[in-house]
Amino acid sequence: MTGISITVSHEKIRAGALLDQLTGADPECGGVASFTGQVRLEPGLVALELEHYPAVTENALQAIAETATRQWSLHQAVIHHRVGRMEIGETLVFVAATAPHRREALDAVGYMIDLLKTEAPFWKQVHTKDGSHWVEARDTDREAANYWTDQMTSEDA
Amino acid sequence: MTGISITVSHEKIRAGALLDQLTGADPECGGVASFTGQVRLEPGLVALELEHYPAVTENALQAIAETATRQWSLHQAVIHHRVGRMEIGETLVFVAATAPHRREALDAVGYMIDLLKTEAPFWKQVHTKDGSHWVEARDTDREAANYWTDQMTSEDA
Amino acid sequence: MPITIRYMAALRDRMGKSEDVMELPSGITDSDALTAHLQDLDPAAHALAHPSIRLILNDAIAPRPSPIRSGDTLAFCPPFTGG
Amino acid sequence: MPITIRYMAALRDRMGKSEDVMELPSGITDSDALTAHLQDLDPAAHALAHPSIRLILNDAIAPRPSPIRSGDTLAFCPPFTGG
Repeated sequence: MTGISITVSHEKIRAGALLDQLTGADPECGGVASFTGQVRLEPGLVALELEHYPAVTENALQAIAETATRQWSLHQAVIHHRVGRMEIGETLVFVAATAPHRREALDAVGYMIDLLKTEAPFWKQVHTKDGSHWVEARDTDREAANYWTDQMTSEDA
Repeated sequence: MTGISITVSHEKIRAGALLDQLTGADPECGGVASFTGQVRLEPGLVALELEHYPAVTENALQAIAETATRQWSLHQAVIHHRVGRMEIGETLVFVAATAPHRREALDAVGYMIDLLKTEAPFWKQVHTKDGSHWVEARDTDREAANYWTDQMTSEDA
Repeated sequence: MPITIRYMAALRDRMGKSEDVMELPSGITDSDALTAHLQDLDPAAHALAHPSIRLILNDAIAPRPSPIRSGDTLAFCPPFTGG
Repeated sequence: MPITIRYMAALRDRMGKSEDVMELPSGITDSDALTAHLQDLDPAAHALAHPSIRLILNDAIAPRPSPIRSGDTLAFCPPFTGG
């Protein structure tokens, strides 16, 4: 039983309910790993607004989940990303993986969250009391994504 | 806001509800990572039975969570372990961490699940139709735990 | 057939518009040539030439430069910042 | 005062009992000496001497050997297999 579930939506993400759909569902899976990203309090931040590129974003997430599924022999891979406006503390993204063993599930989740930050077309805008600005890409995010792709390339070699 | 929550109980673990207690609760936390371990189908397995050493087990889990909290600047660390008899697909353990950044939360969860397997007094018995046997400790689990302790030692040096 | 050019996120603010629809000028066959042409029309378009800018061509992420032809939709994208 | 000795998990099956309560014999001051003494009483106790066996002494995980005295509770533990 393997499957990939990709969702990009304006609806609020219910992380616990998504996790519960994965636990206990597959008797061959020993482990379910998840990462939930939420809007963090930052000086002046009133809300975040996420924009995406319909169809292209979903396809990019699908490709990331497929690579993770192959690389770590996942049974289930889930990427659920919210778009539109959200407030501090609200869930922005939920990533999860089920696998027979814990290390595979945890690595796959790390890979998917790192890759989606730099390889899926989302743009993040910060709204403050005094106006709005677009979030700049961070070198640390590129390095995190490169860590995985370098590792995969060297394994293939 | 930091906290450690340790539970060892015969009650069923509700992973989604535990995750929901952590998401959105702390505006300074960007990420919540979790690992849910469940009873995996294995040839002949009818049920698992987990035994622990009251007080000592809880103290060992507390020490693991405290080390993780210091090492990765966690805001919340949760270890919830079930004991007694459980069936295939039921949740055996739930580990979660919240941190300002994703890598810290994910690494802390990996550390806590790896360490609790070898450093907290639990013993796992497999019940089959034909009888019962104790699960033997695995070299791979010891290596996983050593990976973290070696890394911490070299950072301290 | 026209070509549709989209400016995403911060590039939309920079260009002051989300989209241009124009006839593809003769002799322009790839995205680099188109970028240079857009700079001739509007100096603000030099932002499109920045090495960090990525392309989405007809609903797929595409390398730079990519060949283009009439009927295409080409989106200029600032670095992605999701998650 | 007696000493309480506990045999956990697979060691309980091996020893055929979960606990021994005995007066600490004179001259026995640490867990290694106690383990040797238990082997004199019952050859099955040689399993307690295996390098993988860990100790819990009075509600704390303890190194091997650990000093022991009357009134202590000492548990012999097979390698832990939780999670």
